[in-house]
Amino acid sequence: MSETFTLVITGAPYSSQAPQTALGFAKAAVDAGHQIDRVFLYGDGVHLASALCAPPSDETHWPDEWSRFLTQHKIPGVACIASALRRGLVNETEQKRYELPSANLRAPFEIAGLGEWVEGRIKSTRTLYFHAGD
Amino acid sequence: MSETFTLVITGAPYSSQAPQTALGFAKAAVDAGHQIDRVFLYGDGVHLASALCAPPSDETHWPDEWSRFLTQHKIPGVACIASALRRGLVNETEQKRYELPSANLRAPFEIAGLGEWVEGRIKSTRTLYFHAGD
Amino acid sequence: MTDIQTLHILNKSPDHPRAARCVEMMSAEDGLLLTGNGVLLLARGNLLPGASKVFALIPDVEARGLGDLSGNVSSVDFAEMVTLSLQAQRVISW
Amino acid sequence: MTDIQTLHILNKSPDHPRAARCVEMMSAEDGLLLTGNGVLLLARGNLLPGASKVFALIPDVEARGLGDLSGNVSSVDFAEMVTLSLQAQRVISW
Amino acid sequence: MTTLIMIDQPPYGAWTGREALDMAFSLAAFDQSASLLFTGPGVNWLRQTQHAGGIEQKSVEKNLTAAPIFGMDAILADRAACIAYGLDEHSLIEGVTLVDADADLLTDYDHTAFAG
Amino acid sequence: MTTLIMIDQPPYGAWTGREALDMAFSLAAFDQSASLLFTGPGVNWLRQTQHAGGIEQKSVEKNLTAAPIFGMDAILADRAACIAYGLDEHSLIEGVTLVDADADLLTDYDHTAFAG
Repeated sequence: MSETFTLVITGAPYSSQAPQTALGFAKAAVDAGHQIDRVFLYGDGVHLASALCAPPSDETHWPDEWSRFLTQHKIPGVACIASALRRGLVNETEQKRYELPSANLRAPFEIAGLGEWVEGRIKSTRTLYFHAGD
Repeated sequence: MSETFTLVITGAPYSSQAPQTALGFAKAAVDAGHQIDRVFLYGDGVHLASALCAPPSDETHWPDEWSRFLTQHKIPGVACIASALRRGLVNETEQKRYELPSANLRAPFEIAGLGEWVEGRIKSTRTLYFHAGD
Repeated sequence: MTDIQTLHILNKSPDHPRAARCVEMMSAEDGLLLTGNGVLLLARGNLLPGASKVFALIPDVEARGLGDLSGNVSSVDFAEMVTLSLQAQRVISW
Repeated sequence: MTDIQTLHILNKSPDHPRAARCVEMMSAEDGLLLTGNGVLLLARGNLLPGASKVFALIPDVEARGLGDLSGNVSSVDFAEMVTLSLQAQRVISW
Repeated sequence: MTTLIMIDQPPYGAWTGREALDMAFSLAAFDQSASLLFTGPGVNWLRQTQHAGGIEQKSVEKNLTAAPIFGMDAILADRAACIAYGLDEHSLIEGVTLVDADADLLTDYDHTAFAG
Repeated sequence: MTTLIMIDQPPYGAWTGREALDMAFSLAAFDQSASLLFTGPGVNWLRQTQHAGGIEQKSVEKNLTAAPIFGMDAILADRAACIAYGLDEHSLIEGVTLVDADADLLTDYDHTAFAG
């Protein structure tokens, strides 16, 4: 039976293992025929949507891996607007609104409010969280 | 007697209190006639050098406060290059080298290696660390 | 796999206060899935919850050199993690 | 202020494992300066190191509503924190 | 559908507690049932007379006492954690219900989440 | 001038341990005396046969065993933490010295630091 998931990532790449564990879970869910309703980035998790990460070439590029996965499966990736603005993650709309020197949001991620999380929480069979460890 | 300090900030603004406590310490040190040799951002602390933070207008803008303090007192602010590249903080040089869509490093912060920390550690009377709490 | 009331997913080491709270708040009908640094609980066998089913995510176990699992612990891959999360009545990510 | 061998600066709550380790690794000649969430140690008086001098950063104490300090604890401002960090032979930020 | 948001980190040192509050208020704003549970050092969010101006942050006392108005079901605090941190009816803000944070409590909610 | 870099966080879950190693190697590269002390769950960095390929990270076993070549003074591990995590001479990587992490140890170094 096909089920739906909302995944919430609150840990940043290159600081926590959260984006990595979440991607392993997401791929397995899709492989099993389930649907990822949306991926919601909250707190420090918004850094996963950065277009400016340049990890060493022998390390996995997690923002890149996530972007490709979301695009391939047409899954919405949403960064919480309050978390993103505080932490310096902006698209061109927010760049203009706050008169910032540049934008750094990576496609296909979008910026939206916590309502996206509430909606996912209501609609999906399961909402799972991927937090930073220790 | 005038002494010198190297301050190392490893906690990010809007995630930890580290940049805030460090600024309180730095201002008190300068007021007491001491010198801040340099401020070194390491790990998640590099996010303090972001030019794109837009916190709510009723919250303190920590990157802005730190920039003004460093400029006013001509104190070098250095973000560790390895930490910065992994976490999506780049100046125009790194933007070009890694073919990234934009740059987001805030003046007067610069990007350099851990050697800056070692040098500060050797030269300064005291090297203090401001980590994330819990 | 049998029924699980609540699946507790723990990704913190046994020294993290949330690990102790997670184990405290489990009932005998619950399952515990160790991921990330949570798998280090396997090296502290006396802290494992006695009454509940315990699972550990294979890549995290192998990364930390804990291949020899105790007899009461089942290793799972991501596909089994997905199945477990749907079988349980609810999931809590600690 | 008298001599301090090592000044330990603690900004974690008493529940954080680093708080316990910090107190364990202190000697009677050391000083403890509580900042950030470290000031919550004042609400857990029995965990305070008995033998050592204890200081707490005023703005952090006030933010957490812990104005009534125990008798053995000195409140300090940032200027005094700077002085303490220079008086001690070494400083460790936990 | 009922949600329990757990806060186990102390106030002001990190942003997760504040972001957990935002989650609970957001659920309430969408007419979803939501409660808050404070455990461990997280109970220190509930202490009276926090003066956070000196660290340039905002106290959340007002937000929490207004929680019922915004449709929040309950503000719960773990009894043992309150005792450990010297919090009683005289030092806790109003509107807090003391509970034992155990397995039984969790079964009262469809969903339990942390902000980070 | 001697520096002790302390690592009290377990491997792979966070980047601070790795960044602490970078600090120690950097000191050694500038001919500064540096030692590493693993405490608490941090001692798990020192377990033999870590296979981190499955989580797309690199094991640090090779880096650590090469530490003396790069000029590192010593790799120390807290005895009590090793016992707690079931680590003994058979399961620890080579070149580790067991110590009691106490006040006396700290006075042997001019400077002690964490990476985060």
